[in-house]
Amino acid sequence: MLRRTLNIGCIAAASLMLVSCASTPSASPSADEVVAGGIAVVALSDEPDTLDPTVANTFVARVVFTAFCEKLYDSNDSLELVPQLAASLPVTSADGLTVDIALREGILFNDGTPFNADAVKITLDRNLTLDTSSRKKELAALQSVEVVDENNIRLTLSRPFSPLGAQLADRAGAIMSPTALETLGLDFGTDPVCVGPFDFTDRVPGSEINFTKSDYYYDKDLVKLDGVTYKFITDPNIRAANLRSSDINVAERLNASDVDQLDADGVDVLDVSAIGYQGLTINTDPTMSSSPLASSVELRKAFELSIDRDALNTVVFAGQTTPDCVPLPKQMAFRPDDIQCTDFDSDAARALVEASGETLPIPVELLIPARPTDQKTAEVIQQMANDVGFDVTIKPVEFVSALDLGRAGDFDMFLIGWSGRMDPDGDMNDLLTTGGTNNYSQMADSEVDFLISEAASVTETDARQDLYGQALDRIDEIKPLIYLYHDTWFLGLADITGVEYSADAIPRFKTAELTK
Amino acid sequence: MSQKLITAKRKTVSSIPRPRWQRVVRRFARRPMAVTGLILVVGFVLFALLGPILLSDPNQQDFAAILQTPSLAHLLGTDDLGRDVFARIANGARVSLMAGVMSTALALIIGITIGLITGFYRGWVDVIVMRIVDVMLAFPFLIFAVGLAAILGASLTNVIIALAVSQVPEVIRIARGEAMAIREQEFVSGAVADGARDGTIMFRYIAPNAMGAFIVQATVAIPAAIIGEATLSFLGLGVQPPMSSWGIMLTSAQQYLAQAPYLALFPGIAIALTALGFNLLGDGLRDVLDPKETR
Amino acid sequence: MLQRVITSIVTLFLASIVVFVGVRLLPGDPALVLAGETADPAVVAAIREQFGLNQPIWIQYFNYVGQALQGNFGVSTRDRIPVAEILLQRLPITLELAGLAILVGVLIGLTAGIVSAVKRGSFADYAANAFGLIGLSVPHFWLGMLAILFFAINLQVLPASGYVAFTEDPGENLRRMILPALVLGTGLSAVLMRQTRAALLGQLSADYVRTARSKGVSRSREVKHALRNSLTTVVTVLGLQLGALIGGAIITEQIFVIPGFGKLIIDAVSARNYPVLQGAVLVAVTGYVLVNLAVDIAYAYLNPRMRLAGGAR
Amino acid sequence: MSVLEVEHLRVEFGTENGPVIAVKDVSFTLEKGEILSLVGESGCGKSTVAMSIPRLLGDSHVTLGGSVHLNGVDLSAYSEKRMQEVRGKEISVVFQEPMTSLNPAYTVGNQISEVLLQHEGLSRRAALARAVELLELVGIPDAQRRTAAFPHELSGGMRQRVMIAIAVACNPLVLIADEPTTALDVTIQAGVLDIFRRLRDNLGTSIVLITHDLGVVADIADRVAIMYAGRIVEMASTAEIFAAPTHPYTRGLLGALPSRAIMQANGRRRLTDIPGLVPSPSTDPDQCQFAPRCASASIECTAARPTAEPVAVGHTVSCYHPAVGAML
Amino acid sequence: MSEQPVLEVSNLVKHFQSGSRLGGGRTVVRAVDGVDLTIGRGEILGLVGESGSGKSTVGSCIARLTQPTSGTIRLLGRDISTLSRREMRPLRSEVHVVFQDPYSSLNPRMTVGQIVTEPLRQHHRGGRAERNRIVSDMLERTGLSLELVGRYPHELSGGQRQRVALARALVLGPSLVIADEPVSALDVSVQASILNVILDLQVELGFSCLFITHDLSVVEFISDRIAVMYLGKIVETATRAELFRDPQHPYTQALLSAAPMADPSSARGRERIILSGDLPSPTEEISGCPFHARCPVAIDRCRTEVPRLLGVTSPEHQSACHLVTAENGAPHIKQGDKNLVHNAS
Repeated sequence: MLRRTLNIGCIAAASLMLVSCASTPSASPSADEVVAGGIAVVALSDEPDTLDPTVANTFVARVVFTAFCEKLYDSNDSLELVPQLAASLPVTSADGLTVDIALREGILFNDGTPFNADAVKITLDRNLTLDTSSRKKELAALQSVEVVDENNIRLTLSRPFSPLGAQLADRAGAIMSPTALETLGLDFGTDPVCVGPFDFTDRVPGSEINFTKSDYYYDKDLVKLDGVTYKFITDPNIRAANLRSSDINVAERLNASDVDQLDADGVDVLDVSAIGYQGLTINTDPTMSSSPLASSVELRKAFELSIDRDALNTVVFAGQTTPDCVPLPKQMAFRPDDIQCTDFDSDAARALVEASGETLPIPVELLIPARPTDQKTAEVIQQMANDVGFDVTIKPVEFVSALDLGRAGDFDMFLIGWSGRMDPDGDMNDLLTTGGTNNYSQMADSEVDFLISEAASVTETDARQDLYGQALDRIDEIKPLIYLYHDTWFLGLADITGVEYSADAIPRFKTAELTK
Repeated sequence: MSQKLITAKRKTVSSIPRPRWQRVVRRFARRPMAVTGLILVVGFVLFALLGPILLSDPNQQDFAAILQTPSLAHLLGTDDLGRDVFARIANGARVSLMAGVMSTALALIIGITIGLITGFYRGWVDVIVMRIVDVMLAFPFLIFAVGLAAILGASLTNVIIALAVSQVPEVIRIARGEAMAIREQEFVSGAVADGARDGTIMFRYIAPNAMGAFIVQATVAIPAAIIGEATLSFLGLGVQPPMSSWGIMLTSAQQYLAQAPYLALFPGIAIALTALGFNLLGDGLRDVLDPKETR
Repeated sequence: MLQRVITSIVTLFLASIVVFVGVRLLPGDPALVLAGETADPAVVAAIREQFGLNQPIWIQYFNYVGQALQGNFGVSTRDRIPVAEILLQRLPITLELAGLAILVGVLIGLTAGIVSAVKRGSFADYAANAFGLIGLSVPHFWLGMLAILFFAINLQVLPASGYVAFTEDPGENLRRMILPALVLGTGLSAVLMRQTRAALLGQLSADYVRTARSKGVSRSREVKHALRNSLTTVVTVLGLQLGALIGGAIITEQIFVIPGFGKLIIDAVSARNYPVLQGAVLVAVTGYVLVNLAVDIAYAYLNPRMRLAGGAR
Repeated sequence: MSVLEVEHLRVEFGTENGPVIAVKDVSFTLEKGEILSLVGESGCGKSTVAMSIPRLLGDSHVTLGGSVHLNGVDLSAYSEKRMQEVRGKEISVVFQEPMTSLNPAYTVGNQISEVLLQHEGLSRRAALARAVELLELVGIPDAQRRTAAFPHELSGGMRQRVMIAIAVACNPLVLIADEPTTALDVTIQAGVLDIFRRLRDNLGTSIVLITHDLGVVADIADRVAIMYAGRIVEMASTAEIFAAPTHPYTRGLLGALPSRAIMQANGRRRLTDIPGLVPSPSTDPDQCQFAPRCASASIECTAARPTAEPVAVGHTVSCYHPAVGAML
Repeated sequence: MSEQPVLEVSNLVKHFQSGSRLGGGRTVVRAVDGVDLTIGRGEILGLVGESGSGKSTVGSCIARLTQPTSGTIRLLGRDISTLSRREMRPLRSEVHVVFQDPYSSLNPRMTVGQIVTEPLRQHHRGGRAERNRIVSDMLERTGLSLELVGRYPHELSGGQRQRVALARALVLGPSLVIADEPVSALDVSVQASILNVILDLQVELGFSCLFITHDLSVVEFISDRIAVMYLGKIVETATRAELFRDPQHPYTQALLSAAPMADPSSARGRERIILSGDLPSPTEEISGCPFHARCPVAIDRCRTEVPRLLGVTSPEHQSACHLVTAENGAPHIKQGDKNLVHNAS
């Protein structure tokens, strides 16, 4: 079962003409000579926010955390939990309300502070209590943290909550040095210290963050690089150009359209189907949206029928994304096997539109963040939908303002994605449940609410998969969202080998080596 | 001399103003650069007006013909969605010219009115207006326009407003300067001696005589506004798709710089040529309308 | 003179209000940005409180100004680094870029302007005029794109982007600054060229140049006479162009990924990083006002007739 | 030998609206220590004559014809380089506008020394010392201190004196003064004219004085050339011109002077005016250009151009109908 | 002067402020510093002075183009010195101005016809036909061909422009015309024709005129009475003949002696007085007689006490000089105690 899911992901990726299916670690095809030491320069697509795991929110910060801030758990290629700072997988009590975690022994933070149960408790308590903690909600089910002994902690939950492990494999499980926390407090992010292969050196706002190899790291023998520098280069073309000129060693999120050329130029490109999705969120509250889509499931269906996901993929993304109609990524173990998408059928769509009795064309205002790719996607969708009788007008708004409008429900349709989580709960709860903060579509369906909350409290994989399957079916009936695709991300490598790039699309440099 | 006058006796007059423009036109026609500028501007105006009628639909996507290099079927090639670049440039010409001309016109109307009033009355009105102008001028044009466009939201109207507002202080300064200079001329004192009202003086005496300066300012401001529109669009603060604007075309072209450089080339050339046209026209008009030379 | 200083201070004071209010008029809640994708309402509220965003705007303003006057511009909402520190880090970068651009602009613009005015009607004049007009008509960002296309992608002789601190590697720093400085300097040089030419032509036909000629001095001396009086115009233009230069720097830094002020401002806008945005724009505005004040002072030196009390423009 | 001989000078400007023949045919000589005045109304070409002698018209659209001899040497053959050696040293100029003719950015001393450095090979210090002497020569009190002054710190009269100091610095053979007092008040004008007179008397400088003011002419000139439409129509000694004007235009000019009218005040005050307008300078028809405005014009006048004929010793006139005797 | 004068000006003062309010260094330019004038009906008063004497400012104060600092201006008996612009407007039909520069005194964007009609429009005189008749008549009187009516100023010669300005000034039939250097910018032959026209029209229409000029020969030619100004003050006033026969004030004497004469024999025969120095800066406050610094015959009293304008020798001939006495008449500046400072000795 599990294997099969992974294979689907792999085949999907392989069919996209390119290189390796996410492999750990990547084998460099060229037989270049390895150089000892050196500093790897990594180009990120954006500037990370604060490097404080308690408050950090950006995806790129997660990338940077892997350099210096290990977590209790990590995820593998199937997005399953593997221990990192924990000694083994968490042990959940029968009622699901206590979780025991054994910790690695005898390891040190990068400032020499011993890593132990106290340190873990301090971090988790901070995540639970700090006003501005973005982790609070992720750990909502966690009631208290108890130090059992030097190397064991026990978590007490208010309700059974199976996504907890996944949360501890993310920023909520990143353990901070108590010494650093004590000195810096709120400003921990300005000079963060955790357990990790590299240690934070300095940060040049707007430009780069520098790390050097840690002397205290438990696996320091495996670490070959002298350091890592993360540079922020927002323009993918420039990331590509710099990669070509070997100004940088690694570039994340390259343009699909650049991949061929880069490959020809001798740059290795790794790709992974990202766990996030892109979709069209439809405002289903007729009091907020004047578009007939708000009140008509049939019209929403017609809209979905009008969209040729494969064409969209080919035209906008050079065939590099994974078209899909559910939020869960293909490599995820909990994803149901029997997903049946509503395929492109313009005749059926036109028939539905005409049957709706609305005056044609049917007006739809499509809110999009003003970014080139979104704009292009929107233009393609506009043409497809207009073809069957919709009148789509595009309203590009600068990203932050667009989120504001989305949150306020001030749109008919919103082209917005979700970065994805290891656990399906993170991809559905709050996004599709009544009153959820990110429930932009204003969906309120008690059945969906029930299925999603039930799935989170069940621990067994099969049962969860089944519940999520039911939820997705129900969601498909209501169509508050038209899921479009999962992004494929491309990681370019120049003169470097041994970079891990796995299912969560976060490159790791622990074992990387520069080549000549 | 006085003898000659007697022949015209008892004839009353009905004013027939002579076309003073004839001379200006003649002087203008003698400047090849200025004429080139005029041709470019008129060319682009016609292109903007007729292009969308004569050419194919600029928004028609053709997924079978993506990123095609220039050919007979698509003179300037196709873009990333298989749309005809030539048709889109024609469509973009409308946006560019509209943004350039409308924002400048708006700025001129507001700026001239305020500038004439402050330059004419001076005193505390002038002090306050000039302080505000100083503050506005202290903000670099682009920061001001970007800020305004971000606050107002992206749309052609808002771009026009943002560009207009950011031009206003310059126009006020010019109009005020003109008003203050012309006010000192004796014919204005003559008008006061005639018993003319302030409004009459401002709009019958001062404004027409400052027209040259305003026209020249317009030709300087229009290309700047066209580039401004392109820049705002480039930064994602411009018009809405599928309306094409040269700036937007350049933004998306940026992604294909290596594969399809012509995508970046043609809209840029269009911007540069239009701006060049207005600049040449402006230089020509400046020469022709320069009071030093008309004397 | 004193009055000029006072007006400058008033201008800056008013500008600070405009910046402050303007920043707050931007749609989009900065707390929401910080709270990230999940945006827990409690967290959003906590962030608002932490940065004082929940207070009435005038209180926020007075707190800000009070702190700013003591050199404290708050901390970046994004990474909690003090804004002053960020500004100090970024300022030299933009100053270097602007300085190089001014160098390019002045070298090309002044030379071309002088040559074309002195050799009026010659091929050099036409060439310089063509350059001036084209430089004026081409958008910065497009020029930047072309430069990247040509030098970085086609020829691969210069890096497309990126910044290396001068202290780190002076050679590399300059190598990376060449393209941006050229792109930014071209626009400036076009304006300078045209203004220098116009001013110099005006001065060359002035009576005192004829006087110089009647003394039997050489052509170069005549030009020197005229140039001395044209410099006031050139300096004024340079001062006024600073605004355009800052604007151009925004785009140029964006295109060439130079972590300077322009990029800081754009990034701060998209992150709704109020303290950084305020600080950066205010510093830019202050720079502009100060430079123009300096220009007025330079007048006194260049043009003995000028009394500062009258105030320029 | 005359110091300056101008023969058949012709100056044509190319303008946008076609050619302008500012000076059509002008010949005259200037003797050592003589003040010759070129008189005429605006547009008659008198200033153009003045500027074309040291070749100061400078524009590429100018065509010069005829010849200029300085002490017998033909200057028209000189290159621009050699002319530079002549200007300021052999021939120097005082311009009309004292306000704009000095460079506002340099001190007075600097501007005087410049010409000395150029032609006399003096050291900077010596040039400055000489500048002080020159300022004293033109009657500027406190000359030492004034050398450090900028032009804007001086009054119009002072500036014109500085201009004269520059012009006479190298003791030129010929000084051309183009309306040197027009921009000055009468009380100041008197002083400036006085300087010219003394330069002539003490240094023997030959002066071409361009003016439209017959009062100035009467005051200072030895000989007068009356210009009309690019030509000299009458030339005579100053006394002769005022006593026995012969050309109808000269008589018209004198008749238009209020001061002369008053002297003959008898009943109603009335001045002679010359009807009509100055002819367009773009053409040069073969006729008397004054004929259309002339009361005594005949068919002859429009048939061919009259040539300069002597009517008395040193008195020539270009007219078919010269008037004889004093004016009424 | 039994009938009411057209214009009575008493103690007119106009100070201009220059410099800034904040920056210090604020200076006052005393352009007009206590001027008294009277112009009778049909009289031409010549106001003569050198540049900076304040003569033009007097003219523009009287026409209320400038707001006087203090003093009273009575036009036809009515005090107009403090009227607002609005209150002044109806009175503008009684006083009009002809300016010096014929190039800038006419609106370049209006035709001759429009320019001359403009005052009629402003004062709502007559209908269209009536206005055209008045305008045609006025153009004719000033010697302008009616063909010029549709021309713009730049198509006219300087003399023609000045005639247009004259027509515009006279079209409402004002009682007073202020002519501010109306012929200074013109060539002599043109100047002659304009002076003739002014004299002719004055006889025909009977207006009074304040004729401002720096040219002594012009003022002598045209005026009935002459007032001489120096540094914001009137130093002497008399009838034309009297002033030229017996100039009393040392400044007047210097002025007359310096004025060029278009007659070589008398020009060279006369004794010349060349004043030392320039006009003092108008921003300086001068104690005593404004002329004392340049006056060859000044005594100590001149430095401390301001002389009043008095008719010492006759009430019609007033001068402001301490040295003018009833017994000895005027001083002779050539016989001053001081040696004449010849500037270039």
